[in-house]
Amino acid sequence: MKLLELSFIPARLVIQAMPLNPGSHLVLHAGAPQGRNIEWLYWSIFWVLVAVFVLMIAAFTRAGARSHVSAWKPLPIIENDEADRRAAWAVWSAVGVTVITLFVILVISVVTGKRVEGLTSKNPVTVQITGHQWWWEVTYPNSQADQTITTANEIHIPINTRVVVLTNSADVIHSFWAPSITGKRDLLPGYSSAFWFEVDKAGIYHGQCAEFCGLQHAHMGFSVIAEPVDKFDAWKRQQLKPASDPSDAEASRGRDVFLTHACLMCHTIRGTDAGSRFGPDLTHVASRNMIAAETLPNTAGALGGWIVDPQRIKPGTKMTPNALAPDDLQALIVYLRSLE
Amino acid sequence: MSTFDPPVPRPMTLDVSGLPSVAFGHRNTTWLANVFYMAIEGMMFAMMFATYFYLRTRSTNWPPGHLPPALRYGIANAVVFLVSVIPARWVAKRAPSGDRGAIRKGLLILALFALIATAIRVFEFTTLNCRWTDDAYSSTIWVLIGMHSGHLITELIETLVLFVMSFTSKMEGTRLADAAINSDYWYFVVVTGLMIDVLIYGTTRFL
Amino acid sequence: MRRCIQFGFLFTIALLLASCKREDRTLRQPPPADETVNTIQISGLNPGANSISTPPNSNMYQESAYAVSEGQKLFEQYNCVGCHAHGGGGIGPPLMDRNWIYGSEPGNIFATIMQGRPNGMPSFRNRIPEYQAWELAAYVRSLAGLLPKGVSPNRPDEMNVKPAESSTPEQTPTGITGQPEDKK
Amino acid sequence: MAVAEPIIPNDQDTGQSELAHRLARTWRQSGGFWGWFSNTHHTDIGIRFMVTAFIFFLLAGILAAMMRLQLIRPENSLMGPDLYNQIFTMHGSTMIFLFAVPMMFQGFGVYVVPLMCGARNIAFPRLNAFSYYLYVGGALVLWGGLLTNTGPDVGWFAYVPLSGPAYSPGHRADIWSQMITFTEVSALGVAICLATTILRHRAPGMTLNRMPILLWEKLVISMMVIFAMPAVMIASGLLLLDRLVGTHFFNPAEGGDVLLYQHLFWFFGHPEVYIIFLPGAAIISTLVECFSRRRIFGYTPIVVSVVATGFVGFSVWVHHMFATGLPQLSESFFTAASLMIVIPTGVQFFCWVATIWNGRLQLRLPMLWAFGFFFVFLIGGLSGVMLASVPLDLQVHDTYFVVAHFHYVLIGGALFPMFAGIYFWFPKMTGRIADETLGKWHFWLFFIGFNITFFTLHFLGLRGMPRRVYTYSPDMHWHRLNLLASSGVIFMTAGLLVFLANMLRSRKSGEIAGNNPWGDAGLEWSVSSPPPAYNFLHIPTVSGRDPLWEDPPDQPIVVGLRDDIRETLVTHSLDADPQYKEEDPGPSIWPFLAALTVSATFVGSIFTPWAVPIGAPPVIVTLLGWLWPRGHSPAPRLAGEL
Repeated sequence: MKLLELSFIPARLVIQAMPLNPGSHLVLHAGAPQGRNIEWLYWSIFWVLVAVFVLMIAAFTRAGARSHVSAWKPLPIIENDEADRRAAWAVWSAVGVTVITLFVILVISVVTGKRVEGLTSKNPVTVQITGHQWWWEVTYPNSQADQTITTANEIHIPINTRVVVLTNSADVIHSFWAPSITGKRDLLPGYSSAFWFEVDKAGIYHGQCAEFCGLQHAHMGFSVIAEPVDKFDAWKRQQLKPASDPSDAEASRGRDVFLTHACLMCHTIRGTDAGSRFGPDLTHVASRNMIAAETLPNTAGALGGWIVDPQRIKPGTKMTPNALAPDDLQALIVYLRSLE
Repeated sequence: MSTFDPPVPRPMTLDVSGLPSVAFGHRNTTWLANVFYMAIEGMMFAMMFATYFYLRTRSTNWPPGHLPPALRYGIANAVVFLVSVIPARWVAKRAPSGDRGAIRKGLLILALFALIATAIRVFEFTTLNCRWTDDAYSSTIWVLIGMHSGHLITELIETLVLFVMSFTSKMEGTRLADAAINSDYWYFVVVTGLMIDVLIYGTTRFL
Repeated sequence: MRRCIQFGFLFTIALLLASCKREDRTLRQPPPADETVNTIQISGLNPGANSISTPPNSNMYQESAYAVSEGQKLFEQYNCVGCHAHGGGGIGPPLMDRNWIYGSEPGNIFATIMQGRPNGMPSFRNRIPEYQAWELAAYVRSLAGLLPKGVSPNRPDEMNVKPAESSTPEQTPTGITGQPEDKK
Repeated sequence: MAVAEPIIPNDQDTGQSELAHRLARTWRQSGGFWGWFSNTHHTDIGIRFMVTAFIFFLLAGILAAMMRLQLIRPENSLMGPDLYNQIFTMHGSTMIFLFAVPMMFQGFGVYVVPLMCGARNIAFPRLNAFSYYLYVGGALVLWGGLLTNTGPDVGWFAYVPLSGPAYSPGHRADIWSQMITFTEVSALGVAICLATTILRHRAPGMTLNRMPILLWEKLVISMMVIFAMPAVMIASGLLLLDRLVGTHFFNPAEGGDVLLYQHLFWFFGHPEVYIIFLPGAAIISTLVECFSRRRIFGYTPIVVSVVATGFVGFSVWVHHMFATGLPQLSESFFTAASLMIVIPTGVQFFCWVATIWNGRLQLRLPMLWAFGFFFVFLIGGLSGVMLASVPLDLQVHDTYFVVAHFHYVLIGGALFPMFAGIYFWFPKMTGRIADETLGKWHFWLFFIGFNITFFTLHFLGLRGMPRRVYTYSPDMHWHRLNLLASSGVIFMTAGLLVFLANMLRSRKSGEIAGNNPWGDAGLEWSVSSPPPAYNFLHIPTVSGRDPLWEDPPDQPIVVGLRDDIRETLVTHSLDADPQYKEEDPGPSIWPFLAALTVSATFVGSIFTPWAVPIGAPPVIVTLLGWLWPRGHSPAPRLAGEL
């Protein structure tokens, strides 16, 4: 009985290892039409390959079993032309089947590829994504400068609307990849390219940089937040506003801390003097779920830890440590968390 | 050992004692190795040519913000290269005879040509109208011509070594074949040199 | 064969001894050492060829290619180029030449950055952390060829406006008097 | 020369005859400390290549174990990103450049090919020795770098701009680029030696049509090396120039281009995969034939497949770059080409099945490893079909799925055949057979451990884990799979320890092998184990593809080569007719000295461009010392020869 239980452990491990949380960060549980197409392609090719695998292993096993002799010393050489003629027939059939199989795979792959890459629309949502070491700058460009939204790491999009992503990189090569939506696209310095996607189920889709980009490649996440159009529009309106003025004394002190310390050397808060574009735009930082490129939850504690000692959390990050007095830190956190 | 048949004496033999101990032309193993070597170097040049044309597609003006390299020394060197084929061919033809005096003369003339080409090359560097640190175009031009200069100098040294050797009794047998193979390598240097001339002096004007 | 192993062993030891600070990447900076800050502060405005002694822990910035390269990026990011251009000078004095009004020692440059100087050089105290000032100081020294070649940056991925720091010839720093600096 | 004595065939060479004594004296390698460095005999250099490469395999394996230890749980603090990046770069670079190619191409090639050709030595033995020392130089540079905290940290393909001057300060990436120069020059040198040996030193009668498949594959691989390696030398060379003298090849702001590097690198990088896999396939073809006790089925299709692989291998490089967003037409073309290359590999697999099917399988230890290869490489090949499809590749590219894929391909295609080959030729190298029981323990431990580790990685990739991350968040639910993957390392380590024990033990006390313990057909089995310094008492002639199986008992042997100088026979490239006699240059310290001066120049050029002009004169002097003819008086030339 004990043995039986023991034998379950590996199976249980595998099951536990794969709790299904569709729509977050899985190639095989896509939340978007393109991802589902790829998923279909995956399973189609997968089962073909499983069949090939089984046949090949069966062939090797059968061949080995039928011709196996247990003699130890080298046996004399045999020849059997008749058997070889049959084998030739079998081999050439197998080659034929291989060619046909590969052709089928080529066709379904190219067709799926067309379907995945062929998305276009006259009236898309345009998102400009710029890769930085190690965060994502997200811009919703508009011909009017004051209608342009700049945020970081969290990409809000309306569902059932085609999105065109314009890519660029500020430094090295990064790769934009949200596995539950569609395949990845490299962000190459010196190249501006575009790709399209669409999400039809509301939810938060996680993504991560997929091209090695230096020390903090591991902590370069982002998320795509797909929401109904009205919620998206509301978000957009909110983002277009400059930062709200501090409502109480502590937040006001926090703003002073922000403007008299290292913060303003890198960050922008629209509506204040802080206007440096080197780090993420913090105008509406409190509206984000996560900070530090999806490394920490956007809570007061995590924010404080990040401000004081970011190099412990992301060694090598460009964010500098800030030895603030406890009161100042507290005020700064209150202020930042008021930037809805 | 043997689980096999008992050893059988083998009376039949293939006697090769009458074969020569040196071969010229494509039968020589060093000739074959030299072909492989030229294939490797040729691939390197091909990759640099590809780099040149690839970078061309990334720029609207060509040359980007420079004057094209001045023609004089390029054309002079092209002429030197073309004429130098004559002594190279002559050495290759005379090498199998083992006539050390003739080979010496041929190698000397070939070395002189290589020396003149190297000297002109020094002036070529001064008239490229760019520095390698300027931009990708300039870097490519410099590396192309620099790579070729490396080959030119190698060939010059090799020819001089063979020339010195031709004064000694060592210049016999397979060394004679080496002298002929040296000419093959010179052809390679000439051909790549002319191609680079077309790239540097031609395509910068017409591409 | 035994001698081969002995040779290999000696070779390894030699390598380890030769290993230098050039490749150090100190990602979590040591906390600022208070007394050194104070020393520098006390010395105050100090034009001329008097060098301010450099606290020993700042050597890790002068000797690390990573720190100098970070300094190079900060030089751009904090808009030092706005006044000093890429070392050639403009509103502010050039940094590539041999004239150092306030001294060329890392400690002097650190003090200049942190305290500011008359005629336009702002103070960056409280604006940038100390380690970044040291990194900037190291980079500024590389502009004048005062750092070893292996540590100085090579060309950046930018427009080519000046030779790379690693190919800048080393110069003998002088004060405003034109006399070589005396070093402490 | 004395011709009066009776002619003794090779398979009866006991080293006792007078001819054997004379040949042994003529072909002797000098002893002592410097003698070790002047050795130019291919069996010695081949074994050195193998042993050195295996040492680096173990070192890179230790790095792999460290990585698995770091990833064993989320947010592990065993090492930071700085060290982890160096370690995974070193692991990849070492495995590819210091282990896989030097072991599979250089090691096995240099040892086996001249013996299989029936030659006394490899062509250009000094170039061969030079290549070995240069390879060691490159290896020491790379690992010296890691020991001095200068280990490259930019990934084994060192993409610009991350590896460029702006984002990789210091000399870490320079070390990587210069290591490429070392190892590629080494591989190119050996490629020239092997291709010339195969084309010009085959035994009379061994026409192209009768060449063993292993020789065909080595010839194709040599050609692939010759045409692929220059691309990576240009790539790493341009990178070095960008980093050291300020050129702008990869600087987008000045007309440079970051994709250019990727094209140059992968134009080499994909053929490289076949340069690593084809030697494995060559070993498998040899073993399948030997242990099925019959001629290989489908000699011609296999040879055609290998040649086709050599060609098609050059037209698939872009499938490493699908994610860069290329035009759709070129994507489709490269998908088709990448799928097409499955066909030749498929043909080889089918022919192996057919050979076993109609043979009499003797499942000796090397063949067990061959079966391991079938299983593992098949999985790798099939997941490769998925990667050829652009939409799927865009999903799993640069994830652990790809990591799993190429470990199945490379460990399946190189490491399993390597162990098979080592167990197979171990008797030839040492005169003793490796212990079969220990070998089986080794196999099963390694096989199980390998599959635990690497099969699991497929799932991690599908669950979105990118490669080259030094840590991950517990929220991603990757930790259990990572733990499982890491646990396989224990089995693999145990297997390797058993292997080492087996090698050390069997070398001293294994069963005596005799000339031909497996009853194989290759010419290398007709001489004593280990072979004498002159390889063959008489150069053999052959009349079929499987010389020892089908040659008649009175097959002629070559006589008339001088035994007082190191004379070798050169034959025609196609029909292997004797053409002329060439003298082997013999042992020399100069290749070693040349490698030293070249290494010093290469290393010095990282630190100052002046190293090139300063290093050039010593390099020229050592090359002159190497090539300057000396020694015995000129051999008397035959009348009318000149």
